[in-house]
Amino acid sequence: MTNDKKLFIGFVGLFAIVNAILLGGGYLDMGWTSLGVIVAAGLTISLYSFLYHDNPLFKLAEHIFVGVAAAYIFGIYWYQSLYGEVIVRLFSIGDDPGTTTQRLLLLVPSILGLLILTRLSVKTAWLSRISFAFVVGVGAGFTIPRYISAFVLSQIEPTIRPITMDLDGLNLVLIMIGVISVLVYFFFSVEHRGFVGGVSKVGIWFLMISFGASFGYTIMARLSLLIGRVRFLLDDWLHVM
Amino acid sequence: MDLLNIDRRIIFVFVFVGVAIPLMLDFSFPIKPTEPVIRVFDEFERVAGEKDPVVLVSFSYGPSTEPEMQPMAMAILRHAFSRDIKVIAICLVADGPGLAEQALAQVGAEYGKEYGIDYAFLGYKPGLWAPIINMGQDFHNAWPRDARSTLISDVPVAANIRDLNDFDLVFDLASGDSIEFWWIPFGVEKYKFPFSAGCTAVMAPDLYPFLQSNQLRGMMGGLAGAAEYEHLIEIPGSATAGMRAQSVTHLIIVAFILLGNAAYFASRRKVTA
Amino acid sequence: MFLTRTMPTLLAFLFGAVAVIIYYVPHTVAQEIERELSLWLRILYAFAYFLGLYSILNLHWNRISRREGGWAYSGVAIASFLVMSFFVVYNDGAGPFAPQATAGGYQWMFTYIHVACSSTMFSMLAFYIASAAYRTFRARSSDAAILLVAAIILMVGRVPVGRAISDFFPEAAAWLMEVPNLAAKRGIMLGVSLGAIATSLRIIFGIERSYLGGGEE
Amino acid sequence: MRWRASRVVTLLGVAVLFPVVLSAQAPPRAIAFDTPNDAGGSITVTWPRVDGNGTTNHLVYVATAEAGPYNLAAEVKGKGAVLSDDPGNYGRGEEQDATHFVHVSDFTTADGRQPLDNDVTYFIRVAASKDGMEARGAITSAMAEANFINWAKTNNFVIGTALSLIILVSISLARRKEMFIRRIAGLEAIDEALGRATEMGKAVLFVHGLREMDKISTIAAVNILGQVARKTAQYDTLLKVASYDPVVMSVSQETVKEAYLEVGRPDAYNEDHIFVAGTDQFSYAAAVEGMMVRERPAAHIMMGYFYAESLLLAETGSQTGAIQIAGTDAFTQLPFFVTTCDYTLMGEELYAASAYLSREPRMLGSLKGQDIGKAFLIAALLFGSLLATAGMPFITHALAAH
Repeated sequence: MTNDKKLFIGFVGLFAIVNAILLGGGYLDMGWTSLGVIVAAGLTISLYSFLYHDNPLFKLAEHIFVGVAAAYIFGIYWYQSLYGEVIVRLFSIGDDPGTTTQRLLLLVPSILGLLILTRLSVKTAWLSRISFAFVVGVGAGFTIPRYISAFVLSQIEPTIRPITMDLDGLNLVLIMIGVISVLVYFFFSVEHRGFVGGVSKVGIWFLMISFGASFGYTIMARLSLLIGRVRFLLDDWLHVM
Repeated sequence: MDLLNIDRRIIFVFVFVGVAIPLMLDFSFPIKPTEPVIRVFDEFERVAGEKDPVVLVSFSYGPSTEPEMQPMAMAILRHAFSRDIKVIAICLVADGPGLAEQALAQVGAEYGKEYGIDYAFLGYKPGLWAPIINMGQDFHNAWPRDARSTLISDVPVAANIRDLNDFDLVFDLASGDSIEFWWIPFGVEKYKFPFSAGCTAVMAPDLYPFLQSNQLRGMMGGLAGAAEYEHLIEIPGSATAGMRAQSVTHLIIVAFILLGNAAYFASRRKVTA
Repeated sequence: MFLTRTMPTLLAFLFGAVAVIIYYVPHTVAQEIERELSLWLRILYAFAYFLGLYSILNLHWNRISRREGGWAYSGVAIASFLVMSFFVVYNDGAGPFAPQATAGGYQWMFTYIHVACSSTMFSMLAFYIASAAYRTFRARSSDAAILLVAAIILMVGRVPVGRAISDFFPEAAAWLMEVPNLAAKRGIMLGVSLGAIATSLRIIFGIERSYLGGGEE
Repeated sequence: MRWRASRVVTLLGVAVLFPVVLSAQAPPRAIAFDTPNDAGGSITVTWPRVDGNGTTNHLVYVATAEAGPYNLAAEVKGKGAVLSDDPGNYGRGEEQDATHFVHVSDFTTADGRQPLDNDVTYFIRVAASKDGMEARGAITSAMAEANFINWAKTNNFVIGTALSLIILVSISLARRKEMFIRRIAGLEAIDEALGRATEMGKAVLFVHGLREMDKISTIAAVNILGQVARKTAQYDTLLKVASYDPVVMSVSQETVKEAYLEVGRPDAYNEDHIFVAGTDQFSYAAAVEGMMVRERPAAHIMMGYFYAESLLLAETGSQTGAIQIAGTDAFTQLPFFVTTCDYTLMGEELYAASAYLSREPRMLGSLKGQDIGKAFLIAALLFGSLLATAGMPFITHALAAH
């Protein structure tokens, strides 16, 4: 018997015993909710087993997850968009308040949407380019003025304030130095040598601090999620908290 | 033992124990709110002073970040309902509605608020930022019905909302792109409504430029931010409790980093000596 | 060539230009167009999902039909897709042509399988990040040292225990966030936005066609 | 010097306050006009500034006929906003500082709130109210209109046009002569990685993040994929592409196919090697993780915009011993790539990399144009802050987003 098999059988056995105790001790009842908690706990532990190394439990959980997720998204797109926004309106189902113009206009995205599906056949695949052109073109068009406003103008303006002779003024000068040196670091037209090299070195320091900040904050975030998951195992499943 | 290359599974065990043990014990650290969180609190207090205050709360997170985000949602809803602010909630991510409904129902019941009159939930809309443009133009067109399929004009709290500017505050609870790439460029930038947000700790560092430019009026970042908010409204919840495990594991990781560096410098000295 | 290359490029120009122009036009007509375009985008993404679905099922089906190693797991993936799909269509008894049910098998599988798995995958990062921090956070150079020190100050300063140790940590953490971090993020944002604007321009003017696949011409 | 300045301020204050105290209960002289830069349905009403402690409220009444009835449309408590609070629409200046305003878009009748219609004349009166006493001003009238141009966005339009010109001109210049781009560390590593995969007879795994096709990072990633595919086709190395977005997958299939055609190996192209691995973030991450540990590719190339899955992939990948090269403009995720990958392209280096590898003028020129744009921004920052400090904030004002 391989190690994998031992692990698999051992885990399933232990898991069954723990759940039997929980059910027998009255911590979990025989309803759907309790069954759900047991399934969720089993999947959680199976996925965590990957931390030890790849094994059949992880593979099983991974593939269940992939399959369920694909159908889950299907449910979302169907009810929220295809049925909820297209079919209901096109066929005036229920008390839908749509007008004829709105109905006719809906034909456009419906046709473009069907064109996307022409990708599935080699002969007709080129038709899907029309839809891609729409998605990419509109996305690009929406982007330009909004990025100028939200990420360029709105970010430049608060940087160029009068510099005062106090702590705020000093911070403002530091922010200015940081913004400029980072911009210089991402200059591609000149080699990083001499003065430019010096400024871009300062840029790297600022970048490193912000990476450190992101790293520190991300550690915080991920631990919070682990706290949530451990709470589920200890409280909802094992009832030891 | 080679400290430079200890098996990573040893670290895994320490992290797990560092989380699990403090959760089962009871001790606490004092909490002091930081400025971005106080600014969120002040925004809600400002709204409470308006006439017929209504806030739009956008749930842009799903269950995978529930441990970080749900405590924030509970805290701001408690604050809003305790100050008689009406709440209209929406979802911009597909797997958010369950959490939103759960939070609204629970906090609504705590304060005896009535669905439809004091708060409403309109459901989920796909399209990332596209619904924001839609809401900025015509709120009823974006949400013809609430999540219970009632026509929007029959939901009293939402009946008089024409567009985003009719809200005294828009508050986004975000676990991904929604603050920086949806609400700010496609909403705030054009329609200029007051905007605040809560987000996972991962995103918080990226949002400081928006705080300074006031595109974002206040920000609650991560479980620590939620704990600070719970402190401000004086209702400790799961975030405050989570701070124990959080503090301990942070110290464990810092200890490991210092250990790693000590081993690194020791090994280097050996080589040079 | 016209139908496969030029026409899509022209369409991208047309739609892109319209999307830019209506930004500067407050008139109701422009706003209606903007709203309609954003609705269309939303619907198109829903259709595109089926391409992805086909690809994923095809991947697993091929593994099964070729009896590749671990093909049985691919069978599990397809089976769980089919079970969940059944509940999507069944819709707690209401059928697919009704508003989505808020209870039933779909919700159950969502809560206890999808949510459980996503949260678990996400929380595994806590372990990974700890081990990555241990292995790689070494003060090998001045740059690495800066990153290391900033991360430690943040980690200690941002949780309540930091204040319990010394007021220095939370205050230094706040300053790091509000000044150097803000400056770096702003610099990055300006550069990246210029890049995004330039790319969008190239798309609209038909210079960038890689979204159609293949080389330049 | 100091005492003199403060005395001037006091004198000014008295001069401003004196007439106001007298006129606190005088009816305000209101002016009404169509609210500029909007879709209609709104009228702007203005009246001279009221100073003091803000105990005077202003009530705005609207009627559809001059004779009335006049319905309450807006109530402005205390001081209210002045025109210079909205410089995008009304500009800045002394006059704007001295004028209050309110946007009226509906009024209350017995039947509830009534919105203003476009192209209908409304009659407006403003009343000052204090301690329950109301003093109504003269009647004025205005019409709401839907405007065709949003003048508040002029600076946005000018900057957008200027940037477009700079970039388009740079691209056309680049078509004529070769342009210099500094070396980007880490790019040679791609060759090295592909070479090693070939030697070991193992696959190369390409991953392009989660963003959609119209995003710059995805476009850069697909361009890099094209270059990588050319090499793998030449070396006869297996290339697998794990996508997330179905549109990106389709485009990648075309790109790789084209690359194989170009080097004369269309037979080696297999569409099934470019696939969607999962339909949501974490099922995708789990599937790709599984592939990394089971199929053991010799190289992982991760280019594009990544979210939390970055570390799941990179840490798992680093445990398999593969050469890992990453590039992303998702700065939050960069620290994780930097610490777990052999080479990392940071931020805009990702965009530059695709230009550097392909040497295509459209990309080189665009990069050049972006650099010029950056130079302008730096100049604006430096001069703007010098001038603002010297008391001349016109650059700051010109760059304000409205």
